[in-house]
Amino acid sequence: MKETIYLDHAATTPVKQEVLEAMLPFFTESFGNPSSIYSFAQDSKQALEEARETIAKGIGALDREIYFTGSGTEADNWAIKGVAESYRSKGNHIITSKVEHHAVLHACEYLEKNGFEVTYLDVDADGIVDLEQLKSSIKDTTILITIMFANNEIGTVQPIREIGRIAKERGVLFHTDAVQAIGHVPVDVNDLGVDLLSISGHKFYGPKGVGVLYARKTVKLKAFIHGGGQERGRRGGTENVPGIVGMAKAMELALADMEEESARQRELRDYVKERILEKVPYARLNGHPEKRLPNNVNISFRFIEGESLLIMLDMKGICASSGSACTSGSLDPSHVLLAIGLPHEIAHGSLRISLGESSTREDMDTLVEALVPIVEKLRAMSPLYEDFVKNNG
Amino acid sequence: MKETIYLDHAATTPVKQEVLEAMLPFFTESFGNPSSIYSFAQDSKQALEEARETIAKGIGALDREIYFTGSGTEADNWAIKGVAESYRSKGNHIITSKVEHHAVLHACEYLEKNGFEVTYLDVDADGIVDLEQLKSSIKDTTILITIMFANNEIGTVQPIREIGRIAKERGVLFHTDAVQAIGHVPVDVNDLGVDLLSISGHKFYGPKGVGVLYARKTVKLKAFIHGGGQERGRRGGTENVPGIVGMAKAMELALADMEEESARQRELRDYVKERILEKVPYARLNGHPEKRLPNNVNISFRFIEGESLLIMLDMKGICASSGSACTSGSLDPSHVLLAIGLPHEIAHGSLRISLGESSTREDMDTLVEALVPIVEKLRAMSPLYEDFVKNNG
Amino acid sequence: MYSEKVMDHFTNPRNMGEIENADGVGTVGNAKCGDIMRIYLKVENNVIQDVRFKTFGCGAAVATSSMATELVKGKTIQQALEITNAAVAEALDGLPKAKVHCSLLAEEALHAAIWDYAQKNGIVIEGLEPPKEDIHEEEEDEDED
Ligand SMILES: Cc1ncc(COP(=O)(O)O)c(C=O)c1O
Ligand SMILES: Cc1ncc(COP(=O)(O)O)c(C=O)c1O
Ligand code: FES
Ligand code: FES
Repeated sequence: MKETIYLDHAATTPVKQEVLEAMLPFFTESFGNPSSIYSFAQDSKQALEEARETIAKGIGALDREIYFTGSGTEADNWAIKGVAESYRSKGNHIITSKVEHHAVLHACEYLEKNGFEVTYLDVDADGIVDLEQLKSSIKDTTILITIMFANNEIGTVQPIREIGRIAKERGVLFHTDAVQAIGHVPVDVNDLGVDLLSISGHKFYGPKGVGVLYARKTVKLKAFIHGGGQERGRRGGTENVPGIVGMAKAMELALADMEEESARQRELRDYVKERILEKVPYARLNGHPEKRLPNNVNISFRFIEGESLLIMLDMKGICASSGSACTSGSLDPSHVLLAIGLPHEIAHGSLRISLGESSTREDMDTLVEALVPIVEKLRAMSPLYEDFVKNNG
Repeated sequence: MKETIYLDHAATTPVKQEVLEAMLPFFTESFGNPSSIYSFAQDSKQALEEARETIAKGIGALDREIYFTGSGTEADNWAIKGVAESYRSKGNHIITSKVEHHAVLHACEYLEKNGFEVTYLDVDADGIVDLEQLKSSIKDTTILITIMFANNEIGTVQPIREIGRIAKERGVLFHTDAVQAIGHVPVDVNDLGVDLLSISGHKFYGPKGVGVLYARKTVKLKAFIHGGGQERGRRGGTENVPGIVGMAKAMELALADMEEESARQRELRDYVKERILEKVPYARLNGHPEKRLPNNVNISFRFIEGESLLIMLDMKGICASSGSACTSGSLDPSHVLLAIGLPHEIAHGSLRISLGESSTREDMDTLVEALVPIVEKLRAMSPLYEDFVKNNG
Repeated sequence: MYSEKVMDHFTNPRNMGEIENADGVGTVGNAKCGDIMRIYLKVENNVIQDVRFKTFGCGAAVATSSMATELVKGKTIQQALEITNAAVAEALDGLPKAKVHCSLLAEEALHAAIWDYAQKNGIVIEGLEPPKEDIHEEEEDEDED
């Protein structure tokens, strides 16, 4: 079989061998329920608390500000619906942006159906939220600003510190979905002025099905999943000890060499972007040219459609994405690309590649080599390209 | 080190070797996001759908009635809050019992704070819900009956089929928390007339942090965790593929030899119960003598306190529980034991042992041998026992 | 996710291209996904002598375009009109549920091309409706959310 070139690390990452090894004992040997009082369960309890420490340290938080969840999506839902419920008496207004992940957008839409008012901030052509609009949107009833750290589709990194400052000045809580940022850019909740933050294990070589909600100790956080007394009574359910241990190990490893690895990926990113834009006409980079994740390239190719492009790349053994994986079943063009002002049919023809630790310069060359004839072939099939050539030829 | 005798399978179980082996490829090799369209992700997508089939078949459901969750607790929360939201226009009344798991009780209490009315049915001295009270509690505004399949503390199995019949006759949805039942007693949703049912992987030798909500296709099920299009748009979040695969494998294995294994455990259970009641005076079995889980023994020892008992057993290498693990941090006496009518101080002195596939007759003998002097020692320390002896001696 | 036949027609589309001075040209857009398809016809004596397509769309859209053109080539206009999107999908060994709407694009583009042919030649074809702006399909039976 031909080799697979995996360029979809924003969708998910493999679990690292070291991470898996850290997890293994907790499946079959030290499998005790951390809530049990006998000494056999001490191993799992201790592993759980060490994982909490590791993660707290990784984002500059206190141990008791870390709550384990079953996914990044759950963390987003909890942060938003939890704050909405706890601060309802203070106000019913929430501010977010048009380029959030569906976990945030759909949680906000749910709240809109339940008596909340949500402002969806515009972004500029690079995908950055409008800070002036943010400031002028805040009112007496505003209880939460939720703006993602880095965009999963176009990689744009938001001015989190500035947003944190504005939120603080105006006495509004600030949540950020940092699912795509962890392991790629430094994240320190105090430095950034973030009150709540979401993490997902499988985006940085940890396991799927486990996440974190950070909530500053001053935040009144109501339970979202009610049950036993786990997570200081705020999130019921027997803790996923192996998953949590794996996520903590993965974060530790990711942070240990983040600086070099990010620099390496950034170079590859810029290299492949340049090569593509050079070789393929009518292509444009989406997202901010510098303020972007070190591993994200998102390019629109006019006149062609994303799925066809992905299938053809797949036949060459290249895994890439067009929009986010979790909506690849969807037919709508990406809400992110529409928000940065791309017309419908151009938004349709976008390619996201997201690099990882295994990515090499060779992979980049292979991608470009494969891409050029594929785009040509698809354009030759395209009625839009035909019209364009006729009208401009 | 002395050998550990693990008699707390109701709290959690180890992952079986075969289960772990089924999971392993999905961590490091076939790690693709099931929502991705390239062929590399086909393995995970297929594994996910096969797991869904296995689980559907295991409880007599359709594939599309199976929704994967991050825990049994999430499944309970979703079922109850989801139905509450979807059927709010029909009514605001929910019926449950006093012996439910906290996942159900606290979800109900949450709803009570949000305009719902909840009836908590009494149970008899064996822990069985009062069906006459159930019938007379149903009113026009009743939208849901949620009664657990088998109790996690005292092992009592409820008359699920009868409840299903009553619910159907009265046009009310019926949810059952089957977390403790799966793998021990046959569960067929159609045969039993169940509309929603919760499952948790780690109670039958599957992994922690993964569960199932079954919802009959006729149930209007709103999303509880909003996000991407996973689980047919009803539960956002990248699927925990290894966890789901493991849970399905574990269910397959558990069902394959359920009959023999349950018979074996039932015999051990009755053996150890007889031995304890024979050797220790002032002890009583809690829960129904026959209508109980094959692996559950729950005994109250008058004049002694549960935690002390557990610690002393622990020193002999025996893992057992007193009340449910997830509330072992709590100081309140078990709500279940109070509901079956035990006075406060007797409820405090209860021991739950829950057998598993590794349990042997030898283990039972070791337990009894350890238990007798421990109870004696604790009674010798107890002012309650002193009073009793003085008053009756 | 696609059948082998779909993949075959996607990677080696039959009849892809244009026809100079075509007798009929139809272009339609899919309201559901924004994709676009164009079909060219060469008609002689009421028989489709040649047919070509261009498609801006997903794998299923390309494959159904290819298959639809295969199916109508050499057929009379009336025979061609009887070919439904379901027939095209079936000839491709089926489509994923979420992709059924894509096959409508082929059916509608073909009808639009035949309409154009009829208009140009002053022919009235029984039962043939003018092309719609947008294509809608019946909503899937998926229960709402
Ligand atoms: C009856 C019952 N319901 C629900 C749960 C919750 O399951 P989990 O801890 O997997 O969320 C448990 C076990 O803790 C249980 O015994
Ligand atoms: C920005 C962002 N937020 C949230 C999520 C959801 O994470 P998960 O799928 O682990 O629930 C993702 C990834 O899918 C993401 O990219
Ligand atoms: S004296 Fe310690 S719990 Fe009661
Ligand atoms: S998704 Fe548009 S034609 Fe298939």
